[in-house]
Amino acid sequence: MTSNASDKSPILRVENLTTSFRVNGQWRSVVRNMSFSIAPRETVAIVGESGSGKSVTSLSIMRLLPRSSSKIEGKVLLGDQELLALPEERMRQVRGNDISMIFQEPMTSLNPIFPIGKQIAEALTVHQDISSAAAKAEVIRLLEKVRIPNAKGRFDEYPHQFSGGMRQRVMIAMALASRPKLLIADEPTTALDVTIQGQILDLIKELQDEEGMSVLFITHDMGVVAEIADRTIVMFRGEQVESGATDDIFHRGQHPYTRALLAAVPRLGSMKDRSLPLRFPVVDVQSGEAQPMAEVTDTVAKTKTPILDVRDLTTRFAIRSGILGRQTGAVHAVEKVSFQLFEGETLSLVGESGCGKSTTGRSVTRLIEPSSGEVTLDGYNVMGLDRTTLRTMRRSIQMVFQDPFASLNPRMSIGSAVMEPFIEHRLGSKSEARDKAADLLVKVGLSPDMMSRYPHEFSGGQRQRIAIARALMLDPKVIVADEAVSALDVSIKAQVCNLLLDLQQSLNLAYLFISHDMAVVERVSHRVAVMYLGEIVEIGPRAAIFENPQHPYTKKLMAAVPVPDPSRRNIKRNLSIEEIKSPVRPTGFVPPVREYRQVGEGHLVQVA
Amino acid sequence: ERGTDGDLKILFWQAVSTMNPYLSGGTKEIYAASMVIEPLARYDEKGVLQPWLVTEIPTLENGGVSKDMKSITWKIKPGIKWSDGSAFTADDVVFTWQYCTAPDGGCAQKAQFEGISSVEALDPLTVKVSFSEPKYYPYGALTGAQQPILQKAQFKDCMGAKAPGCTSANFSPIGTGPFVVKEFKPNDVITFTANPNFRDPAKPAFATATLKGGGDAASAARAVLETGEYDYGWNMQVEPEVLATMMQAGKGKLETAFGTQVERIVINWTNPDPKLGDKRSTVEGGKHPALSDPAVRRALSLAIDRDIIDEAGYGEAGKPTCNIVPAPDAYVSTTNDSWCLKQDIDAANKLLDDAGWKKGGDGIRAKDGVKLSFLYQTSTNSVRQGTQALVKDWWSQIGVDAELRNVSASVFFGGDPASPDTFQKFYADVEMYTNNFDGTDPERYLAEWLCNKIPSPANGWQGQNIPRYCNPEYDKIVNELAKTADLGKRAELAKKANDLLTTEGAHIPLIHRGQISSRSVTLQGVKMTGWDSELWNVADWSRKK
Amino acid sequence: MFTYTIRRLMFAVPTLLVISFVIFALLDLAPNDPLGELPLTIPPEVREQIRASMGLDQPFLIRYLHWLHQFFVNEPLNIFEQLTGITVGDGERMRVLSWATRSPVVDLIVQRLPQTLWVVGMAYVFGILIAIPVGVISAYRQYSIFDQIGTFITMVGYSVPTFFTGIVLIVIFSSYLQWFPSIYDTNLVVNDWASFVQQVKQMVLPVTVLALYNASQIARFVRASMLDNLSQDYVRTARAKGVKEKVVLLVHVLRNSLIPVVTVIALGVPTIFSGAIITEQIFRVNGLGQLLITAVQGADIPLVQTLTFIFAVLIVLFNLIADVLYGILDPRIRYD
Amino acid sequence: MTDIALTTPKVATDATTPFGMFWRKFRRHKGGVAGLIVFTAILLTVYVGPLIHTIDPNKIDIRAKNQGPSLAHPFGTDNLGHDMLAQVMAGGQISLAVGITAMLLALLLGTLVGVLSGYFRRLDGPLMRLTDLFLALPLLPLLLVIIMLFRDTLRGAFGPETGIFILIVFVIGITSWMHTARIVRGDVLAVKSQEFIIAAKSSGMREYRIVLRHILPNVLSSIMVSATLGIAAAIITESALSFLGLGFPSDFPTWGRLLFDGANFLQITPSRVIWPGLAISLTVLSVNYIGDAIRDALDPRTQVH
Ligand SMILES: Nc1ncnc2c1ncn2[C@@H]1O[C@H](COP(=O)(O)OP(=O)(O)OP(=O)(O)O)[C@@H](O)[C@H]1O
Ligand SMILES: Nc1ncnc2c1ncn2[C@@H]1O[C@H](COP(=O)(O)OP(=O)(O)OP(=O)(O)O)[C@@H](O)[C@H]1O
Ligand SMILES: [Mg+2]
Ligand SMILES: [Mg+2]
Repeated sequence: MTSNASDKSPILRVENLTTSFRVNGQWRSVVRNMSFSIAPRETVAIVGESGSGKSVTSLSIMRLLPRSSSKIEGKVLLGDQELLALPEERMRQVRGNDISMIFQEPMTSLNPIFPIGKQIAEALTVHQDISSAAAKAEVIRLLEKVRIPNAKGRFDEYPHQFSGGMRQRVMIAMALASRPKLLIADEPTTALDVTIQGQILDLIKELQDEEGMSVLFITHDMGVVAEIADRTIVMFRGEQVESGATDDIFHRGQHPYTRALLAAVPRLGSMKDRSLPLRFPVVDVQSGEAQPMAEVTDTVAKTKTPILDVRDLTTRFAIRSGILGRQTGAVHAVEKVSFQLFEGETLSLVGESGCGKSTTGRSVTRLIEPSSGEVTLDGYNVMGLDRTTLRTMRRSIQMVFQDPFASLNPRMSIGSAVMEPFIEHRLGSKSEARDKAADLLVKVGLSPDMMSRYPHEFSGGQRQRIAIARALMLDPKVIVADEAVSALDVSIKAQVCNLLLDLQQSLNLAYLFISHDMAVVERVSHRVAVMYLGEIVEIGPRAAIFENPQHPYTKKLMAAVPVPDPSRRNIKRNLSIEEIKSPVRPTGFVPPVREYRQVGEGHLVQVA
Repeated sequence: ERGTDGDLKILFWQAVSTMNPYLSGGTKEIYAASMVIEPLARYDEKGVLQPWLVTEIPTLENGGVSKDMKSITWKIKPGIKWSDGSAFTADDVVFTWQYCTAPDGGCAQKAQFEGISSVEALDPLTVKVSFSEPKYYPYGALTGAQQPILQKAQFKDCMGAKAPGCTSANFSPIGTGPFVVKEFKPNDVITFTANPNFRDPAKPAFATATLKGGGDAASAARAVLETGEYDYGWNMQVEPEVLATMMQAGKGKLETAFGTQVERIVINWTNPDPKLGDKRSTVEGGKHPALSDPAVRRALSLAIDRDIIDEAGYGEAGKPTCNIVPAPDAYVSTTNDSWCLKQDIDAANKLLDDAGWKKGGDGIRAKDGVKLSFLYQTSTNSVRQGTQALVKDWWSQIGVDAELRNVSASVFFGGDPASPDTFQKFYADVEMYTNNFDGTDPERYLAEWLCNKIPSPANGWQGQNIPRYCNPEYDKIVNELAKTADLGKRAELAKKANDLLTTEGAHIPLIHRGQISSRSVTLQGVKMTGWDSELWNVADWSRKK
Repeated sequence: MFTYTIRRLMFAVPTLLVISFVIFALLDLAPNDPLGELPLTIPPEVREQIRASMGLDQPFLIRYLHWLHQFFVNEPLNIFEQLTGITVGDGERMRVLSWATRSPVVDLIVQRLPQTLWVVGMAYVFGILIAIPVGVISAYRQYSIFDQIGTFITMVGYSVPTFFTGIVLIVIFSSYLQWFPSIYDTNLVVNDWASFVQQVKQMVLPVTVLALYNASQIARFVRASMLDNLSQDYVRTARAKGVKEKVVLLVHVLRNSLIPVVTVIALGVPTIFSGAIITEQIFRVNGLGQLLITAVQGADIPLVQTLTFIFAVLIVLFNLIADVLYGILDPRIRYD
Repeated sequence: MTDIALTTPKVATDATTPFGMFWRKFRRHKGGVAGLIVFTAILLTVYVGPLIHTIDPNKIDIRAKNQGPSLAHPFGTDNLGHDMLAQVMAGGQISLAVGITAMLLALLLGTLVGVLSGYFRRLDGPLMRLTDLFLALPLLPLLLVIIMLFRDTLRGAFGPETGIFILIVFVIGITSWMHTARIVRGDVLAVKSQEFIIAAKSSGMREYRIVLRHILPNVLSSIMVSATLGIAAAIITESALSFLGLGFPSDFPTWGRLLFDGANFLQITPSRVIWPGLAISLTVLSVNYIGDAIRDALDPRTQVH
């Protein structure tokens, strides 16, 4: 594989890399014949669907796969060293020294019981003869570089005391500690919300400029790729199907899969002159042909009484301390939130991590007991229900959870999982339940014979659809979709969104759509509410919010969204890196009375 | 010569909890205390009373016992000193009596002082014990290992209710014996040193002694016989072949002595049927439906092979017997030996056939709907369970079924009126245990089978007539015994009473049990006795050179 | 954490009171009797008097309150007096007396503590010391020969009762080889090399028996916990940093794996104080276990009550310690 | 609606019954299969063996006491002349029955308490204190009281054998559930906070169904571990009971008691202790491996091929 940037001798050359795993006694290759190279200061992105072998490729380079059950063939040359032939001890010296790695899961990749300072320092001390004082100074310098505020003070803190974005930055600091020639970053931003993601991308770019290292960036987010990569490699089912300059790939992608991938990328601002939601284009991976998109019709029943009416909903979590466990404060997770949702309408709830989106969704169904407020759902006064009626009420409103894997019992076949609510509410016999479940599974694009399988046997997108099927089993009127698509890769995300839209068309469902992915929100919603520190700061029709944001926080949010356009690469966003504000208030705190200003038809903005 | 033989190591597998035998009547405590404190007179290995702290045994002949049998006068040997150097006087003897009979005291040996009206010191070396009624066997008090003399100076503030609080006195009493307590660890180990003021300057041969407690009999036997770690081990109640194997190591020998212990099966003459409720196993509840038949009782005895029980469980430490008074020789009867000592299954079967007990389809005999199926209980102990198994097997050969049950010893012998499992309550058809009498005189012991000693809810189940046996003729013999002074005559009456019990089948005597202890081959001077503390002559023990 | 601890400690008081009452009631109800071991030759009247002298003739509730007073007021005061030499009141107060030995129960316990701590405690320590490497290697080389044999031995160690292993060891090492004594000398004072050697010798057999048993259980826990942690992402991170394999295993994985194990170990500590009844009996260590079993068999209620109550205190305490330790070792856990 | 599920893992799941599935997975666990074979062999020996080796275990032949293994007595005889093979087989019947039922009872109690206190916050404090209480209770007096209170009633109702069996199972069960309760509680606390429990709640499930269908299956693996250790503990506890005079009557041999009684005869007739000892160990070991295999087989995440 030749590369137009390889006039200088490359840092890393991978030739015919094939990696196999032993599964049930047989070798199965998951990465086949990968060849590419990375030049100094170059950023190469590997994109591809989930499970296509991106992580395995990077782990093979590092030789970090389990030795007994994996086999790596081919050549990996670092300069002129053949890594695959190095003895283990020499390889150990390469790791963390010449090549460093940021792992896909920042949450679990740090050792929970060591202070982060110590963990970063370890990366220094294993490769250099350095005094611990010097190491500490260096670590603090690194922490400052990755913009951890008060680095000195946080040296001895533990990973759990950091937010997700900060942990990711700690990982980066650790990877950079030894000034590697090559940094492998495996989906460092997937699980983060847009503002934090933006900060991290900026940081990597900046450090690359300063330290002059090369980066191998693994992701499935085309927006990120466009923003950061010089060259892009597309992987599909274990094979490298296309590679080239990012620009070429984006505009002149050859392989059908590349095109399918790009077609599925939502672009912020692409909905400029539409008022209704829009389906994602569906591209056939074999041919690369996009199928025509069916337009959606207006389903919103504005004239009827709203199906869900929330007034002044407030949820606080008490913070107790002292000998008698007296309450000393509270997390004001949801504060005086009011909104209405009509049949057939999608209201999106957006906002940064921890602003109270999930809590709002759960408070509405009393999965979390709200502190005050009024909720009327399908005619029920939710706050006044007893246990039995509450159970019946919950038939009208169903949830799709943020993490579909976690929300499915790993020991229950998906058939029973889907059938369960139906049987529990005695809506029919077991065979009726089976028929209905089979029917719904077909509706969400799965086949009924999958019913005997278990959750782990499905891909992320399939699981999300199972969760949707389960939610539909009770013929609900409202579905709360809590980050239902955030963790999915683009093509699956598109599938699920299309499915939601189809269901809305046919069943006239109302969605409370919780997400931090602004591009998706733009496509699927009728109206949008922006939350900040437990309050709704701006609410209005989608077009109004996206095209005419009024509140400063809404504006900031819009600015942080990555744009899948390679030409806009290297433009810094200059986001402020301030800490996320805390919604914790002392006891006796009286929240200020908020005023809202009407900007346009149904468009309200909080005035401070 | 005193103190030249080093350390004497004694092992008791039941640990000693106190050194004051008046506060705990346990055998192990009495034995341990006998190394330190001594009685006026004690029994030798033949069961003969020997003067110990006195010059001679008082008798009618030497005038020590008064003609009317209402007093006995002891003359103390001059020159005896307590281990603290003070003189041993008649006052101490008087004090010992006062100590045990003080109100609220809970003295375990009180029964021995029964019938004593006063104990006086006539002079520092003469003590007179007076009885309220004529006492035809006047040697019970202040003799034998159970009633050693305590020092008045040490215990004078420990009378009555205060007795338990005097911990240091109870743990290291000052005595006249060959050893002095150096350190007492209750329920664990006692260390002794030789008494510097002991009356015989050449004794004891050992400078120190250690008495370790705890564990089980088999491992205690091992420590003496096989590993040779200890010099003397008390009570080796272990299967004979196990002992024989251990002896092959050549490190130790067994010592046996016979006292008055008899292992017996007691037969319930009353009905233990649970349906009777409160009347269960009481005279009011009525007679036992099957065991009230003398033929059945006799057949049960005939079916048993005592030799095999002996061989399997007792070995040297047991002899088959058909008596409930197995010793001393003068009291031993042979009347029942002819039919009872030898197993005779055929005779037993015939007896039952003749009495109308017919075998049913399951091989169990029955008559009028009453089955010969008995609940057979005993305390938990591997030898007893072995015996149970053997007996059950033999009984099955005569068409008698037995359901076995074993009860924890502390419950079985505990006498808690709330528990259904005590041997006194006897909520079973037959039960097995050992009993004996102190000293050599069986009078009080034979009185246990009197009609008025039957346990019942009225007396809190405390009566000692366990079989609920009641025979006016027997009562007459025993009453006569209490009024007889002549030793020959006494023996005659005791034998008669003994024979009656076995013949009538109040119980089935099985084994005359001896005590069996082990000693190192290097230890000499041990004279085992079944009548007193096994350590009675520990002053004479020495190490073989 | 501190307030949490204080709060738990405060709740412990009523809990322990209830426990003490239940224990007392249970002991009272139990059918065994303090006079059960006396010779049958002692007649019933005398037995009645002995019972009265123990206070057994008083009503149940009075006896319980009596014990409470003796244990919670008199004994602490007594300890206070002994430590400071100051006499409180007239200094005359009834301590908790054992019925069998007629001596203060607390003194008995103090006397027994050393040998129990030495033997049972040591066995616990050795058990842990054996269990951790065995567990670690079994997990690191899962399904290897070492793991299989380790599993086998630990299961056998768990399933063969100590009364059997004890006798086997005595027959081999005391009778046949004569290397170690079969009887523990509680009077031995270690003051020179020879006595130290002797102490070690007499501890070898009982400690081996118990350590084997303890190690069996703990090793299972270590192995399971190591297996959980070996597959965690942070292990890969450590390797990616270039950390040596030994350090990865012993610092990163082991430290994390030990968190649940440490709490299991802490929860097991009270059992040290309850002694090892069977092993103590076989080797005549005569520690707290032997004290308890003789007391139970002899129905020595004050002794059993006091011992079990102290044991209950330890259980409640170590339960708390385990929870607190968890919080300290695992920085993620916060109780407030 | 199109499905471009690219990553659907290929799994060999034909429409087999759940049990067939379970069995297929179980068979793949070598240790489990070995354990099952050994355990079945033990069961067969214990229950079918007496039909072949027909000597009555309580038959006494005092003249043939303390014999080594021979054709007539393959395991030798004891000091009363009982045939040891017959005794080991008869003892196995009781020990296995007691071990398994007592373990089940302890498991039931422990799981119940553990689940309740883990799942319902309000019950947690009281139930854990109850656990403390049971841990602190002196076992022996407790046993004495239970036996005093219930033995005669049970004997009257079920006859001497079944009565004592029920009593012993009850006694062992009630005194050994605490460990399981603690472990299960810890696991429930962890499982409870997972999202699928909230998901179940949000679909209007009743609490007890959530506990039964969602919590219990997910704490199964620690319950399995408790179960395997529980059998061993129960068999040994039973022997301690007989030793204290609280167990079966002495003419009911059990493995634990055979081992205990034989311990002193170690040097005379070693076969007397080897066999019961081996039987206990093998049972525990095989049950342990079977437990491992069941746990793996019940976990849908392990793969079949
Ligand atoms: N240790 C392993 N043993 C067996 N198979 C494995 C192992 N690790 C990964 N695989 C398989 O290899 C394939 C590629 O996995 P990989 O983690 O590289 O995917 P990815 O492209 O990084 O996907 P994602 O975007 O979801 O992270 C998958 O099918 C996965 O199931
Ligand atoms: N059970 C709880 N106890 C105490 N605080 C809670 C609890 N659940 C949530 N919170 C707090 O309430 C606030 C809102 O949380 P919520 O889960 O609603 O955020 P979110 O907007 O859904 O964020 P994300 O995008 O990360 O999911 C956060 O500060 C969180 O720490
Ligand atoms: Mg990956
Ligand atoms: Mg959320």
